[in-house]
Amino acid sequence: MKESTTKASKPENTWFDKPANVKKIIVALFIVCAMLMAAEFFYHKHAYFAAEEFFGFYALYGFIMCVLLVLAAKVMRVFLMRDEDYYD
Amino acid sequence: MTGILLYASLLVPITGGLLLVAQKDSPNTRDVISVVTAAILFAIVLSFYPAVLAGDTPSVTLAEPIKGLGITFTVEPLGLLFATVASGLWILTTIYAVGYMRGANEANQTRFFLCFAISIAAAIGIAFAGNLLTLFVFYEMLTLATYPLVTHKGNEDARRGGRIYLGILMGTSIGLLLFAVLWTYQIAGTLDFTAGGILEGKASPTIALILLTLFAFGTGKAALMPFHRWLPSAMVAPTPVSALLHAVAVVKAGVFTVLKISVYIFGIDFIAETGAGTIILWVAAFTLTAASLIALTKDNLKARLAYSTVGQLSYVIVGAMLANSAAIAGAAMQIAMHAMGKITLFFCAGAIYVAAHKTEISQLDGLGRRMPYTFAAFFIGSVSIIGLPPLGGAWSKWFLLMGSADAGQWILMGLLLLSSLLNIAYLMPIVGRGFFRPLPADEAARLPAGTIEEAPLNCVVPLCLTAAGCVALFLFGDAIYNYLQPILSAPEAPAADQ
Amino acid sequence: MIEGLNPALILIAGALLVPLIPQPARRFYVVLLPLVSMLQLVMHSHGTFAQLNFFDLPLETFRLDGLSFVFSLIFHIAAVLGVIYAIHDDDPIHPTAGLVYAGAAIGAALAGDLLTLFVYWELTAVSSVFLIWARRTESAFKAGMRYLLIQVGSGVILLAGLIIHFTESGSLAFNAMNLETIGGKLVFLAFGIKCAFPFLHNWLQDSYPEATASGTVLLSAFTTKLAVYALARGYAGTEMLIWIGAIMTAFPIFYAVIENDLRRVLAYSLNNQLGFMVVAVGIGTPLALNGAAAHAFCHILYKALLFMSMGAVLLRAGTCKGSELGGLYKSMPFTTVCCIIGAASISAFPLFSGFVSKSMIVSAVAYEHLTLVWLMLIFASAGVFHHSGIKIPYFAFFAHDSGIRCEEAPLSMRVAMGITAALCIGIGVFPGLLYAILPYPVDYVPYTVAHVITQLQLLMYSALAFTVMMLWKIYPPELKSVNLDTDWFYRKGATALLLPVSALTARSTESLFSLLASIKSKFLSVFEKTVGPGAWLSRSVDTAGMVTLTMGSLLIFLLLYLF
Amino acid sequence: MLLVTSVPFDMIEQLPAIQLLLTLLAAPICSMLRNGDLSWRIATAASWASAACAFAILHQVWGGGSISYEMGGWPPPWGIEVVIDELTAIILLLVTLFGALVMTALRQSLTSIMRHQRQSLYYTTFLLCMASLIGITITGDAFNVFVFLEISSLATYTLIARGRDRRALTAAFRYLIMGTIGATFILIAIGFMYMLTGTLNMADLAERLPQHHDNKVLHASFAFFTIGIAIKFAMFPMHYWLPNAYTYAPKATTAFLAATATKVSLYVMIRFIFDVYGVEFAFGQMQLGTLLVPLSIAGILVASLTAVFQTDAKRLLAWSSVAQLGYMTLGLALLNVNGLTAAIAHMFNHAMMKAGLFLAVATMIYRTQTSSLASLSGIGRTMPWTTAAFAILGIGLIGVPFTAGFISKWYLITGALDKDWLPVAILLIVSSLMAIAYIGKMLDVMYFKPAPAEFAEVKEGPMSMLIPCWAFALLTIYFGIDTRLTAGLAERIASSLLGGS
Repeated sequence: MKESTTKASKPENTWFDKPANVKKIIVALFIVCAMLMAAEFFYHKHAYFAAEEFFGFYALYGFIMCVLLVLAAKVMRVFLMRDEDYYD
Repeated sequence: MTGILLYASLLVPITGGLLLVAQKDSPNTRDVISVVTAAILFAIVLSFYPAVLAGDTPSVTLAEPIKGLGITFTVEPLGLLFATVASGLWILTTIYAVGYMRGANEANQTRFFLCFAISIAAAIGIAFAGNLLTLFVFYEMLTLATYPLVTHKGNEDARRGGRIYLGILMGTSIGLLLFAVLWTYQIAGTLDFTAGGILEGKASPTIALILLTLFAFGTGKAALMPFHRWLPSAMVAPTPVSALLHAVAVVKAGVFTVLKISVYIFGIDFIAETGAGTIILWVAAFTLTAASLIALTKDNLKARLAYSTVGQLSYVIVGAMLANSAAIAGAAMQIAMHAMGKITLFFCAGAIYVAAHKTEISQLDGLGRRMPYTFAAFFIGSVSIIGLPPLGGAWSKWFLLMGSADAGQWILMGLLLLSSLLNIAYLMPIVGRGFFRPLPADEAARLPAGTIEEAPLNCVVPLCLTAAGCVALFLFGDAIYNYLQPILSAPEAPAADQ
Repeated sequence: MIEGLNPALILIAGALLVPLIPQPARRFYVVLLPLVSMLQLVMHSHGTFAQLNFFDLPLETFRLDGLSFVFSLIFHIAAVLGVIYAIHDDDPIHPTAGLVYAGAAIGAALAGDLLTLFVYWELTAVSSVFLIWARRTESAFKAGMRYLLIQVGSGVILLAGLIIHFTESGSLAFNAMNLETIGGKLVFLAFGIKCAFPFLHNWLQDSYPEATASGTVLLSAFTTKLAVYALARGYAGTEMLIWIGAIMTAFPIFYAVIENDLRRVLAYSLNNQLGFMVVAVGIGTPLALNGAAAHAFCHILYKALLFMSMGAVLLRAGTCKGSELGGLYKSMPFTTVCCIIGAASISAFPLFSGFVSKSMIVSAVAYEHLTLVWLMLIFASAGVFHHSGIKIPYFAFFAHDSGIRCEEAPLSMRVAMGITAALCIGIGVFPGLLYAILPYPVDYVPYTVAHVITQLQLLMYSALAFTVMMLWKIYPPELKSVNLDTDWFYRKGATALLLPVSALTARSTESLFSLLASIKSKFLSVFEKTVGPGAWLSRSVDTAGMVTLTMGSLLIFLLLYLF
Repeated sequence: MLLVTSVPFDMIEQLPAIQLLLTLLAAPICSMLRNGDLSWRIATAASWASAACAFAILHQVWGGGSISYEMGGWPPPWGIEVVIDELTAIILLLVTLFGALVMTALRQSLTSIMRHQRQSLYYTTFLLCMASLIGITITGDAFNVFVFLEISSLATYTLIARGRDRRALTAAFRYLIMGTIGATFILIAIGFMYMLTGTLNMADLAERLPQHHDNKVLHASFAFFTIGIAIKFAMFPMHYWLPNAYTYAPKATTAFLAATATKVSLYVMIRFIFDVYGVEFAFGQMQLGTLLVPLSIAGILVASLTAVFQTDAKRLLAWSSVAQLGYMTLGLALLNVNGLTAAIAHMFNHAMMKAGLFLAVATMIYRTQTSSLASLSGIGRTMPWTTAAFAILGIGLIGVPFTAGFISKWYLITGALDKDWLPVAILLIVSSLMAIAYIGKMLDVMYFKPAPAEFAEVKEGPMSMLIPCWAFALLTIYFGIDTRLTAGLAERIASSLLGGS
């Protein structure tokens, strides 16, 4: 590969490398999510579908479907995954 | 004047051939004579265009060996097209051959160029034949004149190849073609190429079917399976021979013969009405598929190209057998388009042999970067053969598909399209390998990267020109189509030709 | 500006000169060329030009209208960005093939008839394969062959379709078509292959990740969007497309989740994004078609940006496998930022380009009250964020530090990424600029409170899902693997079929020939026994024998004649 | 035919006699000279002069005229009448022209095997043979036919027996026996006719025979004649004398025999059938066709196939001759214009090609001393000109266009198709393929097999042999293009023969 590519001898300590900082991000995400759920009370949805009117529909749908997506994908791996050199 | 020119078109190559034999001790003069002869011939052929475009068909009769049947030469659009292709490419091939033969240190160069000249004369004779007898005469002459070229190397391989070559071509032509010619003569009382055909109303559908089948198989040069084996066998010849004769003159003479017989002996309408082409249509369809499949299995470059030619020839036959104006246009165009494309490929194969001494496809890795012009030309030729725009080959395929759609032959259409894909499968890897695989380590070590090692200029320039020709044929496809109009519309207005 | 001159021709003719121009002049030339032709396009008046009568067929080789303008404009922009991105590379193959490819795509978009369309259609296939082969690896070579076969296959189906369409209708004009006729169906199928319809899609995931870093950037821009354009032109409002599109949005994301090669993940998400456009084309209302065009426009940019960032990673780190990457933000901060901008755009975050185009499509679906389709699109939107928005940047640049330390991307790449990122944000912030060039008048407002909040809810909660699953270690890890997809059928199935069939054909014709030869020698040996040297028919007969024979003959004659 | 214009008119009538006398007189002169070289000069001059006469005669009768001349001035039926029409003229040309060409080549060929004195005798015999063939051709008297036939046969035996190979003697002996039987049969046939009609003049016979058509004696006469003449022209299966005779005849002699003897016999057959017995009788009443067609076809196929397997060049060509004679009899039996044209044209064309081929082989033998194919290996490189001439002639024999062979084959197959005999036409095509096989086999050996060591240094043949070889080769091509003299004339003859019946 490129000669400039090297392996780091020891991990550098950048901001992201500190677990505490990562935790901060996660906490921030939780807060943002909570705020978005709260926002549900403050605007008028121009609904075209019955489902939309359900409280926090987009949030819940997004969350649930993503979990289902990942779970389904994990099941697919059982059937579809092959070695990297399968076609060679 | 046209009469004199017609004779000249036959005599010029032969005279040139004899002159160069006289000059055999000074190779430079000899080779100049070859090129000049070719140029003169091309000029003569071109000089017929004004008359033919004006709707004229100049004609002369040399002799009448059989009562009522002359050795007659007539210039008509189809023949002129073939003559133009053959004579035009002869110039380039001659230039190329000079470079190749010297580059490859071939023996007997004088004999080579002499036979070459006679072959071209024979091809011109076929192109301008005014009746079936004349055509047959020059057809045989072409077989015989090319035989020494096929066996040029003189070794056991060449002999075996030559034996198959002569055996199949002579066997089919005398065994089937001659018989069909005689039978036609007996039925129709004439063998003149006549607009709208001579058999209509004289032959029953069954006899028409048998006759056309005999004609098509009898024309061994058209390489319909199972009479295709001579073509790969003929690849033992030096590459310029393969280039001009087995990509242009000989094989095109074969399909041209079938096409001309379909148009002028049977008549397009007659074939369409009687279904006389049914058997051959499917034989040709089989051939073009099977030949492509076989080509896939060949590692020898020339062998692969030979099988490719077998397949491509069948396109012309398919067009002739479909017998509607679009299909005939496609068939006629395919003669020109394939000639230009395939000669490019053979030139490239020869250039590769001269410059790098490689004959097998598996040895071509990385060679494209060393011979960029050759491989670029090979790419262009391949795309044209496959039938993709923007190269000439696209138009012939277009018209053949139009023709099969007009005839409602959906399966055939599918096969033609499948064949295009197979063509890709056997041609494009050659380009891909050449450009994009690494050179073998020992070769890479020998020369620094980026070194260009092309064949001599005499080889490279012609192949670039023919590659450019493939592009030009795309742009001028319309002109060729308009030029062919008289034959395509002839059946509707036969009175005009009386 | 030259009236009637097709910008595609400028681009193609100019591109062919590229290999002949020495460096460093070539660097300027390759950027200038698409700019010049873009100028020609932008300055040109709308209408039909360069009409030819070829083969007695009226051809309209240059038709400029609202729809074709948007597509050819964005193709030009992509071409400029693509060549800038590759300037650091001295190999002339990229700019040459890339610009011919771009020119062909533009020519196809500007084609007013099916024959011209076919010509350019095939040219895109033939030129683009070089971008794959240019990787110069064994697997790229093979992938290129497969790609070429499928692309040309689409072309020949188009050819068959247009010929049948022509015989059925007598017209070659490329306007609205339908699925009633065989011709129409075949043309639809041809478009569908290039558009990577479900089950016809796998060439995309098969080939794009095999191309060079710069090659994939160009590849991602043209072929599929050309197909979207063709569908929008020919099959707008075809209901089947809504369902095809909906499936396209949904099912690639499952693969994207478990795919290891990040450029292949992007290829799946490309597929998913196409689904949105196809749905829009299927709806066929002005809003939907505007949405399709706008989404194609934005998509080309952000997808290019994502591929650019992954290309930079590939160039510098030498791999694009999620399982081998991580922590690259330390070495390639600029690339990381650009990648995140691209990810935000594709995920349709407000203020990024994807938002202003995708919401048009979703709204168009909503206006038609297609509940199921709508649910699928929403799901797909969440899913695309999941894999393109989060997975790509996360596994490449963050996640667990792989320890790879490399240089930042070369200047040319950074410039290209920078411009593209700026465009993504620019469109997101000033959607009016994009809306102004859409084929139909736009009175759509993307930034409503409801839009923004619902979109943020959707995205943030799927991010939440990702985070939760990562924390609980439910999320599937990146593994060295390939996943079976429809390419199995031609990579294993066809190979298993074609090679034996061709070998069999070769062998059987060969044995037919030797059968003939052996029949010949059989005959010869029979004849040799009867007429060969010394055999009974050819040996010398002695005098007595001859006389007997003669007398016998005479006797027979006499008997015959006298009695 | 410039020659003729300068000859006084009344001399033209005498030309046939002059022709005959030239050769007849030159013969004893040669025998007395005992100087091979000089004899050769005289013999060659005489034969060329008679060839010139043949040209003049042909010019005279061209277009349907005929010459009738009474020997010694007695009118027929008492005197011996000489009748010349177009058919006669072309056979005369065949005999004298090809004879003269072979004669030209003969000297070089003979010097290597014979002493001078022997040579002059040889030329004498040769001239006698030629003279008698001329006699057969021009006479209008049935008995004269027999007489000349005997003379020619005797001369031929002698020529064959001159062969160096001891087997030549056996061959000559067998030929002698068979020839004698044939001649005797013909004599018997003529005798029967004389019994019935009291005349030997062919014209008179033609006039008187029709009244005896139901007479068994005439039937017997026809049977004897058919078998007798069939032996003479070696019709299958009475051909067994021919391969040996041709193989062992010395050097260029074979060329002359192959060209002339059988053709003249065939000519006699045509004369008798059309001008004496009458077509109606021969083919109608006697069903000659039903015998001739199967035998011809069998002959063509069997002999062609046999030729394919031969390992000796001369024997191969001899077998090919048997096959080619089959073409002629088949053409005759087709009994239509095209068929008969083919028969007559092929007599001329085949004579030319086969003479040329044998001459070319003789030239090769002159250098190698053997005619086995194996020893001719690679001769294409050592004797390129001879081999090239051989190749052209061989291609002609196959019937490739632009050669004379193609023309005759064309007419023959057209004739078969005219009769709707499709299978016959197909068999003819098949036999052409066999011709490719045997000629191809020879060319393959000559051009491609490596030369045996002892012949590696062989020189090109002498000019005196090469020039006649090439004359035959060039004529083969010429008559493939300009066919007025062959097919054109033959077609007129055929129409008049058939029209006259």
